[in-house]
Amino acid sequence: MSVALQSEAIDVAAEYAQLVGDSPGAAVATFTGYVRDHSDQHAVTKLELEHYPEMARKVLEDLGHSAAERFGLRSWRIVHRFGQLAVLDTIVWVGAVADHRGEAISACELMMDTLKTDAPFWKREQGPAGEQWVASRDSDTERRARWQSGEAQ
Amino acid sequence: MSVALQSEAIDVAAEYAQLVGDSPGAAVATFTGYVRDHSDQHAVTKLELEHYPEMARKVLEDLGHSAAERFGLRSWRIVHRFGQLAVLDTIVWVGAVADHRGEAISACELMMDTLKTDAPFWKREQGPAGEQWVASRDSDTERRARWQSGEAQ
Amino acid sequence: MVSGGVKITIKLFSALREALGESEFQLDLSDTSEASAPVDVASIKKQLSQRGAEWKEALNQPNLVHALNHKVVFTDAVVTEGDELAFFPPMTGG
Amino acid sequence: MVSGGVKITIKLFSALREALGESEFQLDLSDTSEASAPVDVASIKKQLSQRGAEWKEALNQPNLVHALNHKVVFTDAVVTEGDELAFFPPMTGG
Repeated sequence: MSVALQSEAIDVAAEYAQLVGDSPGAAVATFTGYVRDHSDQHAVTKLELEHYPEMARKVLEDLGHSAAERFGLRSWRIVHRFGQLAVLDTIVWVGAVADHRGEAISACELMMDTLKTDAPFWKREQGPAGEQWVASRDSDTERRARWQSGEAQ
Repeated sequence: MSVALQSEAIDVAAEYAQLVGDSPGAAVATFTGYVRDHSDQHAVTKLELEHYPEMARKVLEDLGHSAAERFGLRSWRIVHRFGQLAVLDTIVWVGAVADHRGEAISACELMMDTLKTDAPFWKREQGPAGEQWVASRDSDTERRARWQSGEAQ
Repeated sequence: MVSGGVKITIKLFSALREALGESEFQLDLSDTSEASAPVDVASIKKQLSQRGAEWKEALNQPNLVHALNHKVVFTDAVVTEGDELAFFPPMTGG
Repeated sequence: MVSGGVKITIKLFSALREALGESEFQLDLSDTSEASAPVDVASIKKQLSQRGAEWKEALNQPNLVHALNHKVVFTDAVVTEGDELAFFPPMTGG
Protein backbone atom coordinates (compact mmCIF):
# COMPACT_ATOMS: atom_id res chain seq x y z
CA MET A 1 0.00 0.00 0.00
CA SER A 2 2.70 2.46 -0.86
CA VAL A 3 4.31 4.70 -3.43
CA ALA A 4 8.00 5.30 -4.13
CA LEU A 5 9.47 8.07 -6.25
CA GLN A 6 13.14 7.46 -6.87
CA SER A 7 16.02 8.32 -9.17
CA GLU A 8 17.67 4.89 -8.75
CA ALA A 9 16.87 1.87 -10.92
CA ILE A 10 13.92 -0.19 -9.73
CA ASP A 11 14.90 -3.51 -8.14
CA VAL A 12 12.03 -5.57 -9.51
CA ALA A 13 12.88 -8.72 -7.56
CA ALA A 14 13.11 -6.82 -4.26
CA GLU A 15 9.87 -4.96 -4.92
CA TYR A 16 8.10 -8.23 -5.71
CA ALA A 17 9.43 -9.99 -2.63
CA GLN A 18 8.40 -7.15 -0.36
CA LEU A 19 4.92 -6.77 -1.89
CA VAL A 20 4.13 -10.46 -1.50
CA GLY A 21 5.88 -10.84 1.83
CA ASP A 22 3.87 -8.00 3.34
CA SER A 23 0.46 -9.47 2.58
CA PRO A 24 0.39 -12.78 0.76
CA GLY A 25 -2.67 -13.43 -1.40
CA ALA A 26 -3.59 -15.96 -4.02
CA ALA A 27 -3.02 -13.73 -7.05
CA VAL A 28 -0.19 -11.31 -7.78
CA ALA A 29 0.05 -9.25 -10.96
CA THR A 30 2.89 -6.90 -11.85
CA PHE A 31 3.79 -4.56 -14.65
CA THR A 32 7.21 -3.07 -15.42
CA GLY A 33 7.81 -0.29 -17.93
CA TYR A 34 11.24 0.22 -19.53
CA VAL A 35 12.72 3.05 -21.60
CA ARG A 36 12.11 2.35 -25.29
CA ASP A 37 14.95 2.77 -27.79
CA HIS A 38 12.63 4.69 -30.11
CA SER A 39 9.70 7.08 -29.93
CA ASP A 40 7.06 7.61 -32.59
CA GLN A 41 9.52 9.21 -34.99
CA HIS A 42 12.99 9.21 -33.48
CA ALA A 43 15.75 6.98 -32.16
CA VAL A 44 16.14 7.55 -28.42
CA THR A 45 19.35 7.11 -26.48
CA LYS A 46 18.45 8.82 -23.19
CA LEU A 47 15.39 10.03 -21.40
CA GLU A 48 14.96 12.70 -18.78
CA LEU A 49 11.93 12.43 -16.54
CA GLU A 50 10.85 15.68 -14.94
CA HIS A 51 8.27 15.43 -12.18
CA TYR A 52 6.25 17.47 -9.68
CA PRO A 53 7.19 15.58 -6.53
CA GLU A 54 4.44 16.51 -4.05
CA MET A 55 1.66 16.16 -6.60
CA ALA A 56 3.10 12.96 -8.10
CA ARG A 57 3.10 11.32 -4.68
CA LYS A 58 -0.46 12.42 -3.96
CA VAL A 59 -1.80 11.31 -7.37
CA LEU A 60 -0.11 7.90 -7.18
CA GLU A 61 -1.30 7.32 -3.61
CA ASP A 62 -4.85 8.29 -4.53
CA LEU A 63 -4.82 5.99 -7.50
CA GLY A 64 -3.42 3.06 -5.50
CA HIS A 65 -6.11 3.51 -2.86
CA SER A 66 -8.81 3.80 -5.47
CA ALA A 67 -7.64 0.65 -7.31
CA ALA A 68 -7.50 -1.16 -3.94
CA GLU A 69 -11.06 -0.20 -3.18
CA ARG A 70 -12.39 -0.98 -6.65
CA PHE A 71 -10.75 -4.42 -6.86
CA GLY A 72 -10.55 -5.40 -3.19
CA LEU A 73 -6.76 -5.60 -3.20
CA ARG A 74 -4.84 -7.01 -0.27
CA SER A 75 -1.88 -4.87 -1.18
CA TRP A 76 -0.42 -2.71 -3.94
CA ARG A 77 2.75 -0.83 -4.74
CA ILE A 78 3.68 1.84 -7.29
CA VAL A 79 7.30 2.80 -7.97
CA HIS A 80 8.10 5.58 -10.44
CA ARG A 81 11.50 6.94 -11.37
CA PHE A 82 12.56 10.47 -12.23
CA GLY A 83 15.77 12.05 -13.50
CA GLN A 84 18.18 10.75 -16.13
CA LEU A 85 17.37 7.34 -17.62
CA ALA A 86 19.09 5.23 -20.28
CA VAL A 87 17.51 2.97 -22.88
CA LEU A 88 16.06 -0.20 -21.31
CA ASP A 89 16.20 1.27 -17.82
CA THR A 90 13.16 0.64 -15.65
CA ILE A 91 10.75 3.60 -15.49
CA VAL A 92 7.79 2.29 -13.56
CA TRP A 93 6.71 -0.77 -11.61
CA VAL A 94 3.25 -1.57 -10.29
CA GLY A 95 2.15 -4.62 -8.35
CA ALA A 96 -1.23 -5.77 -7.01
CA VAL A 97 -2.12 -8.62 -4.64
CA ALA A 98 -5.69 -9.93 -4.62
CA ASP A 99 -7.69 -13.07 -3.92
CA HIS A 100 -8.41 -13.69 -7.60
CA ARG A 101 -6.47 -13.18 -10.80
CA GLY A 102 -8.96 -10.92 -12.54
CA GLU A 103 -8.80 -8.38 -9.73
CA ALA A 104 -5.01 -8.34 -9.55
CA ILE A 105 -4.55 -8.04 -13.32
CA SER A 106 -7.24 -5.38 -13.77
CA ALA A 107 -5.84 -3.35 -10.86
CA CYS A 108 -2.39 -3.27 -12.51
CA GLU A 109 -3.94 -2.21 -15.78
CA LEU A 110 -6.02 0.52 -14.10
CA MET A 111 -3.02 1.81 -12.16
CA MET A 112 -0.90 2.00 -15.32
CA ASP A 113 -3.62 3.56 -17.49
CA THR A 114 -4.44 6.21 -14.89
CA LEU A 115 -0.82 6.90 -14.03
CA LYS A 116 0.00 7.63 -17.69
CA THR A 117 -2.50 10.47 -17.95
CA ASP A 118 -2.84 11.71 -14.36
CA ALA A 119 0.58 11.57 -12.71
CA PRO A 120 2.72 14.70 -13.21
CA PHE A 121 5.76 13.32 -15.03
CA TRP A 122 7.10 14.61 -18.33
CA LYS A 123 9.48 12.73 -20.60
CA ARG A 124 12.21 14.54 -22.53
CA GLU A 125 13.84 12.35 -25.14
CA GLN A 126 17.44 12.69 -26.22
CA GLY A 127 18.72 11.10 -29.41
CA PRO A 128 20.81 11.69 -32.53
CA ALA A 129 18.05 14.03 -33.78
CA GLY A 130 18.31 16.26 -30.70
CA GLU A 131 16.07 16.67 -27.67
CA GLN A 132 12.32 17.04 -27.43
CA TRP A 133 9.49 16.76 -24.96
CA VAL A 134 7.37 13.68 -25.58
CA ALA A 135 3.81 14.52 -26.69
CA SER A 136 0.94 12.90 -24.84
CA ARG A 137 -0.76 10.08 -26.71
CA ASP A 138 -4.42 9.98 -27.66
CA SER A 139 -4.35 6.22 -27.13
CA ASP A 140 -3.44 6.81 -23.48
CA THR A 141 -6.34 9.21 -23.02
CA GLU A 142 -8.65 6.65 -24.60
CA ARG A 143 -7.42 3.81 -22.39
CA ARG A 144 -7.92 6.06 -19.39
CA ALA A 145 -11.49 6.87 -20.43
CA ARG A 146 -12.46 3.17 -20.60
CA TRP A 147 -12.25 2.95 -16.81
CA GLN A 148 -14.72 5.77 -16.34
CA SER A 149 -17.21 4.53 -18.92
CA GLY A 150 -17.24 1.06 -17.36
CA GLU A 151 -15.99 -0.49 -20.61
CA ALA A 152 -12.95 -1.88 -18.78
CA GLN A 153 -13.61 -3.97 -15.69
CA MET B 1 9.03 -18.50 -25.52
CA SER B 2 8.94 -21.55 -23.33
CA VAL B 3 7.02 -23.72 -20.91
CA ALA B 4 8.20 -25.39 -17.72
CA LEU B 5 6.37 -28.09 -15.78
CA GLN B 6 8.01 -28.66 -12.43
CA SER B 7 7.44 -30.02 -8.94
CA GLU B 8 9.78 -27.48 -7.30
CA ALA B 9 8.70 -24.04 -6.13
CA ILE B 10 8.77 -21.33 -8.80
CA ASP B 11 11.65 -18.88 -8.40
CA VAL B 12 9.76 -15.76 -9.47
CA ALA B 13 12.80 -13.48 -9.44
CA ALA B 14 14.86 -15.88 -11.55
CA GLU B 15 12.02 -16.39 -14.01
CA TYR B 16 11.56 -12.64 -14.37
CA ALA B 17 15.27 -11.99 -14.87
CA GLN B 18 15.53 -14.67 -17.52
CA LEU B 19 12.40 -13.58 -19.38
CA VAL B 20 13.53 -9.96 -19.61
CA GLY B 21 17.19 -10.79 -20.19
CA ASP B 22 16.34 -13.00 -23.14
CA SER B 23 14.46 -10.36 -25.09
CA PRO B 24 14.11 -6.95 -23.49
CA GLY B 25 11.04 -4.94 -24.47
CA ALA B 26 9.37 -1.83 -23.18
CA ALA B 27 6.55 -3.55 -21.30
CA VAL B 28 6.64 -6.62 -19.07
CA ALA B 29 3.58 -8.06 -17.32
CA THR B 30 3.59 -11.03 -14.98
CA PHE B 31 1.09 -13.03 -12.99
CA THR B 32 1.78 -15.43 -10.13
CA GLY B 33 -0.82 -17.76 -8.65
CA TYR B 34 -0.45 -19.12 -5.10
CA VAL B 35 -2.25 -21.87 -3.19
CA ARG B 36 -5.20 -20.40 -1.33
CA ASP B 37 -5.81 -21.30 2.33
CA HIS B 38 -9.48 -21.90 1.58
CA SER B 39 -11.68 -23.14 -1.23
CA ASP B 40 -15.33 -22.28 -1.78
CA GLN B 41 -16.44 -24.14 1.32
CA HIS B 42 -13.44 -25.59 3.12
CA ALA B 43 -10.23 -24.70 4.86
CA VAL B 44 -7.29 -26.00 2.84
CA THR B 45 -3.94 -27.03 4.24
CA LYS B 46 -2.42 -28.86 1.26
CA LEU B 47 -3.03 -29.26 -2.41
CA GLU B 48 -2.11 -32.05 -4.77
CA LEU B 49 -1.86 -31.16 -8.44
CA GLU B 50 -2.28 -34.08 -10.79
CA HIS B 51 -1.38 -33.47 -14.43
CA TYR B 52 -1.17 -35.12 -17.85
CA PRO B 53 2.42 -34.23 -18.68
CA GLU B 54 2.60 -34.58 -22.48
CA MET B 55 -0.73 -32.89 -23.06
CA ALA B 56 -0.07 -30.14 -20.49
CA ARG B 57 3.16 -29.22 -22.25
CA LYS B 58 1.49 -29.17 -25.66
CA VAL B 59 -1.51 -27.09 -24.47
CA LEU B 60 0.67 -24.54 -22.67
CA GLU B 61 3.04 -24.23 -25.64
CA ASP B 62 0.13 -23.76 -28.03
CA LEU B 63 -1.40 -21.12 -25.83
CA GLY B 64 1.87 -19.23 -25.42
CA HIS B 65 2.38 -19.19 -29.19
CA SER B 66 -1.17 -18.10 -29.80
CA ALA B 67 -0.92 -15.25 -27.24
CA ALA B 68 2.38 -14.22 -28.81
CA GLU B 69 0.79 -14.03 -32.24
CA ARG B 70 -2.35 -12.26 -31.05
CA PHE B 71 -0.50 -9.60 -29.05
CA GLY B 72 2.80 -9.39 -30.95
CA LEU B 73 4.85 -10.49 -27.93
CA ARG B 74 8.63 -10.34 -27.95
CA SER B 75 8.76 -13.17 -25.45
CA TRP B 76 6.65 -15.17 -23.03
CA ARG B 77 7.04 -17.84 -20.39
CA ILE B 78 4.62 -20.18 -18.60
CA VAL B 79 5.67 -22.17 -15.53
CA HIS B 80 3.21 -24.60 -13.91
CA ARG B 81 3.80 -26.83 -10.92
CA PHE B 82 2.52 -30.31 -10.21
CA GLY B 83 2.66 -32.64 -7.20
CA GLN B 84 2.30 -31.79 -3.51
CA LEU B 85 1.87 -28.10 -2.65
CA ALA B 86 1.40 -26.28 0.65
CA VAL B 87 -0.69 -23.19 1.37
CA LEU B 88 0.85 -20.04 -0.17
CA ASP B 89 3.15 -22.06 -2.41
CA THR B 90 3.46 -20.82 -5.98
CA ILE B 91 1.31 -22.78 -8.46
CA VAL B 92 1.71 -20.91 -11.71
CA TRP B 93 3.72 -18.04 -13.20
CA VAL B 94 3.20 -16.37 -16.55
CA GLY B 95 5.17 -13.50 -18.04
CA ALA B 96 4.84 -11.54 -21.29
CA VAL B 97 7.19 -9.01 -22.93
CA ALA B 98 5.77 -6.59 -25.50
CA ASP B 99 6.32 -3.13 -26.94
CA HIS B 100 3.26 -1.67 -25.19
CA ARG B 101 1.63 -2.24 -21.85
CA GLY B 102 -1.83 -3.19 -23.15
CA GLU B 103 -0.40 -6.08 -25.13
CA ALA B 104 1.73 -7.43 -22.28
CA ILE B 105 -1.08 -7.22 -19.71
CA SER B 106 -3.74 -8.68 -22.01
CA ALA B 107 -1.42 -11.53 -23.01
CA CYS B 108 -0.93 -12.49 -19.34
CA GLU B 109 -4.65 -12.39 -18.78
CA LEU B 110 -5.34 -14.50 -21.88
CA MET B 111 -2.69 -17.05 -20.92
CA MET B 112 -4.11 -17.38 -17.40
CA ASP B 113 -7.76 -17.53 -18.49
CA THR B 114 -7.06 -20.17 -21.14
CA LEU B 115 -4.71 -22.17 -18.95
CA LYS B 116 -7.40 -22.48 -16.24
CA THR B 117 -9.87 -24.23 -18.53
CA ASP B 118 -7.66 -25.90 -21.16
CA ALA B 119 -4.51 -27.21 -19.45
CA PRO B 120 -4.84 -30.73 -18.03
CA PHE B 121 -4.22 -30.17 -14.32
CA TRP B 122 -6.53 -31.22 -11.52
CA LYS B 123 -6.43 -29.91 -7.97
CA ARG B 124 -7.10 -32.16 -5.01
CA GLU B 125 -7.55 -30.23 -1.77
CA GLN B 126 -6.62 -31.58 1.62
CA GLY B 127 -7.89 -29.98 4.81
CA PRO B 128 -9.43 -30.70 8.22
CA ALA B 129 -12.65 -31.72 6.42
CA GLY B 130 -10.85 -34.40 4.37
CA GLU B 131 -9.83 -34.55 0.73
CA GLN B 132 -11.71 -33.65 -2.40
CA TRP B 133 -11.20 -32.87 -6.05
CA VAL B 134 -11.76 -29.22 -6.81
CA ALA B 135 -14.76 -28.60 -9.05
CA SER B 136 -14.29 -26.46 -12.14
CA ARG B 137 -15.68 -22.94 -11.86
CA ASP B 138 -18.33 -21.46 -14.13
CA SER B 139 -16.59 -18.09 -13.74
CA ASP B 140 -13.46 -19.59 -15.32
CA THR B 141 -15.43 -20.90 -18.27
CA GLU B 142 -17.02 -17.47 -18.71
CA ARG B 143 -13.69 -15.64 -18.58
CA ARG B 144 -12.36 -18.09 -21.16
CA ALA B 145 -15.32 -17.45 -23.46
CA ARG B 146 -14.73 -13.67 -23.49
CA TRP B 147 -11.56 -14.19 -25.56
CA GLN B 148 -13.45 -16.04 -28.26
CA SER B 149 -16.35 -13.60 -28.44
CA GLY B 150 -13.98 -10.67 -28.79
CA GLU B 151 -15.33 -9.10 -25.60
CA ALA B 152 -11.83 -9.16 -24.08
CA GLN B 153 -9.06 -7.53 -26.07
CA MET C 1 -4.59 -60.24 -36.89
CA VAL C 2 -2.34 -62.59 -35.03
CA SER C 3 -0.31 -59.94 -33.20
CA GLY C 4 -3.25 -58.65 -31.15
CA GLY C 5 -5.03 -56.39 -33.61
CA VAL C 6 -5.54 -52.61 -33.48
CA LYS C 7 -4.20 -51.27 -30.22
CA ILE C 8 -4.61 -47.85 -28.68
CA THR C 9 -3.61 -46.46 -25.29
CA ILE C 10 -6.29 -45.31 -22.87
CA LYS C 11 -5.40 -42.89 -20.07
CA LEU C 12 -7.57 -41.83 -17.14
CA PHE C 13 -6.96 -38.85 -14.84
CA SER C 14 -8.17 -37.30 -11.61
CA ALA C 15 -11.53 -38.46 -10.22
CA LEU C 16 -11.95 -40.82 -13.19
CA ARG C 17 -8.65 -42.56 -12.55
CA GLU C 18 -9.55 -42.83 -8.88
CA ALA C 19 -13.07 -44.17 -9.45
CA LEU C 20 -11.95 -46.78 -11.97
CA GLY C 21 -8.67 -47.76 -10.33
CA GLU C 22 -6.67 -47.57 -13.56
CA SER C 23 -4.51 -44.84 -15.02
CA GLU C 24 -3.32 -46.35 -18.29
CA PHE C 25 -3.93 -49.48 -20.34
CA GLN C 26 -3.92 -50.84 -23.89
CA LEU C 27 -7.22 -51.43 -25.64
CA ASP C 28 -7.62 -53.70 -28.63
CA LEU C 29 -10.18 -52.17 -30.97
CA SER C 30 -10.38 -55.21 -33.23
CA ASP C 31 -12.07 -57.20 -30.44
CA THR C 32 -15.30 -55.26 -30.49
CA SER C 33 -15.43 -52.86 -33.38
CA GLU C 34 -17.26 -53.83 -36.53
CA ALA C 35 -15.08 -54.96 -39.38
CA SER C 36 -15.03 -51.96 -41.68
CA ALA C 37 -16.67 -49.08 -39.76
CA PRO C 38 -14.24 -46.39 -38.52
CA VAL C 39 -13.86 -46.40 -34.74
CA ASP C 40 -14.68 -43.14 -33.02
CA VAL C 41 -14.49 -41.92 -29.41
CA ALA C 42 -18.19 -42.64 -28.90
CA SER C 43 -17.77 -46.29 -29.83
CA ILE C 44 -14.79 -46.65 -27.47
CA LYS C 45 -16.84 -45.16 -24.63
CA LYS C 46 -19.53 -47.73 -25.46
CA GLN C 47 -17.01 -50.56 -25.46
CA LEU C 48 -15.45 -49.49 -22.14
CA SER C 49 -18.90 -48.99 -20.55
CA GLN C 50 -19.44 -52.74 -20.87
CA ARG C 51 -16.72 -53.27 -18.23
CA GLY C 52 -19.22 -52.60 -15.45
CA ALA C 53 -21.59 -50.12 -13.83
CA GLU C 54 -18.85 -47.84 -12.48
CA TRP C 55 -17.28 -47.59 -15.95
CA LYS C 56 -20.64 -46.82 -17.52
CA GLU C 57 -21.34 -44.13 -14.97
CA ALA C 58 -17.86 -42.55 -15.08
CA LEU C 59 -17.70 -42.42 -18.88
CA ASN C 60 -21.16 -41.00 -19.31
CA GLN C 61 -21.00 -38.06 -16.93
CA PRO C 62 -22.04 -34.88 -18.70
CA ASN C 63 -18.77 -32.96 -18.15
CA LEU C 64 -16.43 -35.72 -19.34
CA VAL C 65 -13.53 -34.43 -21.45
CA HIS C 66 -11.88 -36.60 -24.13
CA ALA C 67 -8.43 -35.87 -25.49
CA LEU C 68 -7.09 -37.70 -28.53
CA ASN C 69 -3.32 -37.49 -28.89
CA HIS C 70 -3.22 -34.59 -26.40
CA LYS C 71 -5.98 -32.58 -28.00
CA VAL C 72 -9.54 -32.17 -26.72
CA VAL C 73 -12.00 -33.69 -29.21
CA PHE C 74 -15.71 -34.39 -29.61
CA THR C 75 -17.04 -37.96 -29.50
CA ASP C 76 -17.09 -38.23 -33.30
CA ALA C 77 -13.28 -38.05 -33.56
CA VAL C 78 -11.91 -41.10 -35.38
CA VAL C 79 -9.40 -43.23 -33.48
CA THR C 80 -6.71 -45.25 -35.25
CA GLU C 81 -3.93 -47.63 -34.28
CA GLY C 82 -1.34 -46.22 -31.90
CA ASP C 83 -3.51 -43.32 -30.76
CA GLU C 84 -3.61 -42.17 -27.15
CA LEU C 85 -7.10 -41.46 -25.87
CA ALA C 86 -7.58 -39.85 -22.46
CA PHE C 87 -10.70 -39.34 -20.36
CA PHE C 88 -10.91 -36.87 -17.48
CA PRO C 89 -13.13 -34.34 -15.64
CA PRO C 90 -12.97 -30.58 -16.41
CA MET C 91 -9.52 -29.15 -15.73
CA THR C 92 -8.80 -27.12 -12.61
CA GLY C 93 -5.21 -25.93 -12.92
CA GLY C 94 -3.74 -22.48 -12.59
CA MET D 1 -1.98 44.93 3.84
CA VAL D 2 1.47 46.09 4.79
CA SER D 3 3.13 42.67 4.66
CA GLY D 4 2.74 42.23 0.92
CA GLY D 5 -0.89 41.18 0.49
CA VAL D 6 -2.33 37.85 -0.65
CA LYS D 7 0.47 35.60 -1.80
CA ILE D 8 0.30 32.30 -3.64
CA THR D 9 3.01 30.08 -5.13
CA ILE D 10 3.12 29.51 -8.88
CA LYS D 11 4.93 26.47 -10.30
CA LEU D 12 5.72 25.74 -13.92
CA PHE D 13 6.84 22.39 -15.35
CA SER D 14 8.22 20.80 -18.50
CA ALA D 15 7.96 22.78 -21.77
CA LEU D 16 6.20 25.63 -19.91
CA ARG D 17 9.00 26.02 -17.39
CA GLU D 18 11.49 25.92 -20.23
CA ALA D 19 9.65 28.45 -22.43
CA LEU D 20 9.14 30.91 -19.57
CA GLY D 21 12.48 30.44 -17.82
CA GLU D 22 10.96 30.15 -14.36
CA SER D 23 10.03 27.13 -12.28
CA GLU D 24 8.60 28.68 -9.11
CA PHE D 25 7.72 32.14 -7.82
CA GLN D 26 5.43 33.99 -5.46
CA LEU D 27 2.52 35.96 -6.88
CA ASP D 28 0.75 38.73 -4.97
CA LEU D 29 -2.95 38.58 -5.82
CA SER D 30 -3.77 41.88 -4.09
CA ASP D 31 -1.83 43.80 -6.72
CA THR D 32 -4.20 43.16 -9.56
CA SER D 33 -7.36 41.46 -8.37
CA GLU D 34 -10.45 43.50 -7.72
CA ALA D 35 -11.13 44.26 -4.13
CA SER D 36 -13.94 41.86 -3.21
CA ALA D 37 -14.26 39.45 -6.16
CA PRO D 38 -12.94 35.93 -5.51
CA VAL D 39 -9.78 35.15 -7.48
CA ASP D 40 -9.97 32.11 -9.72
CA VAL D 41 -7.46 30.29 -11.96
CA ALA D 42 -8.74 32.14 -15.03
CA SER D 43 -8.00 35.54 -13.50
CA ILE D 44 -4.48 34.46 -12.52
CA LYS D 45 -3.86 33.28 -16.09
CA LYS D 46 -5.04 36.71 -17.24
CA GLN D 47 -2.76 38.47 -14.77
CA LEU D 48 0.29 36.38 -15.76
CA SER D 49 -0.45 36.81 -19.47
CA GLN D 50 0.30 40.52 -19.05
CA ARG D 51 3.95 39.62 -18.43
CA GLY D 52 4.59 39.36 -22.16
CA ALA D 53 3.78 37.59 -25.42
CA GLU D 54 5.50 34.33 -24.48
CA TRP D 55 3.51 34.17 -21.22
CA LYS D 56 0.28 34.87 -23.04
CA GLU D 57 0.99 32.14 -25.59
CA ALA D 58 2.19 29.56 -23.08
CA LEU D 59 -0.72 30.03 -20.68
CA ASN D 60 -3.38 29.96 -23.38
CA GLN D 61 -2.40 26.79 -25.20
CA PRO D 62 -5.42 24.50 -25.49
CA ASN D 63 -3.93 21.52 -23.61
CA LEU D 64 -2.69 23.47 -20.59
CA VAL D 65 -3.26 21.66 -17.29
CA HIS D 66 -3.75 23.58 -14.00
CA ALA D 67 -3.26 21.95 -10.63
CA LEU D 68 -4.31 23.72 -7.45
CA ASN D 69 -2.70 22.31 -4.32
CA HIS D 70 -1.66 19.17 -6.24
CA LYS D 71 -5.05 18.50 -7.79
CA VAL D 72 -6.06 19.12 -11.41
CA VAL D 73 -8.80 21.79 -11.56
CA PHE D 74 -10.80 23.78 -14.10
CA THR D 75 -10.21 27.51 -14.58
CA ASP D 76 -13.12 28.43 -12.30
CA ALA D 77 -11.39 27.01 -9.19
CA VAL D 78 -11.06 29.69 -6.50
CA VAL D 79 -7.55 30.48 -5.30
CA THR D 80 -6.82 31.75 -1.79
CA GLU D 81 -3.80 32.82 0.21
CA GLY D 82 -1.06 30.26 0.56
CA ASP D 83 -2.29 28.09 -2.32
CA GLU D 84 0.09 26.43 -4.76
CA LEU D 85 -0.98 26.74 -8.38
CA ALA D 86 0.90 24.83 -11.09
CA PHE D 87 0.74 25.04 -14.88
CA PHE D 88 2.04 22.33 -17.19
CA PRO D 89 1.47 20.44 -20.47
CA PRO D 90 -0.31 17.05 -20.54
CA MET D 91 1.54 14.43 -18.51
CA THR D 92 3.67 11.75 -20.16
CA GLY D 93 4.90 9.50 -17.37
CA GLY D 94 4.79 5.73 -17.01
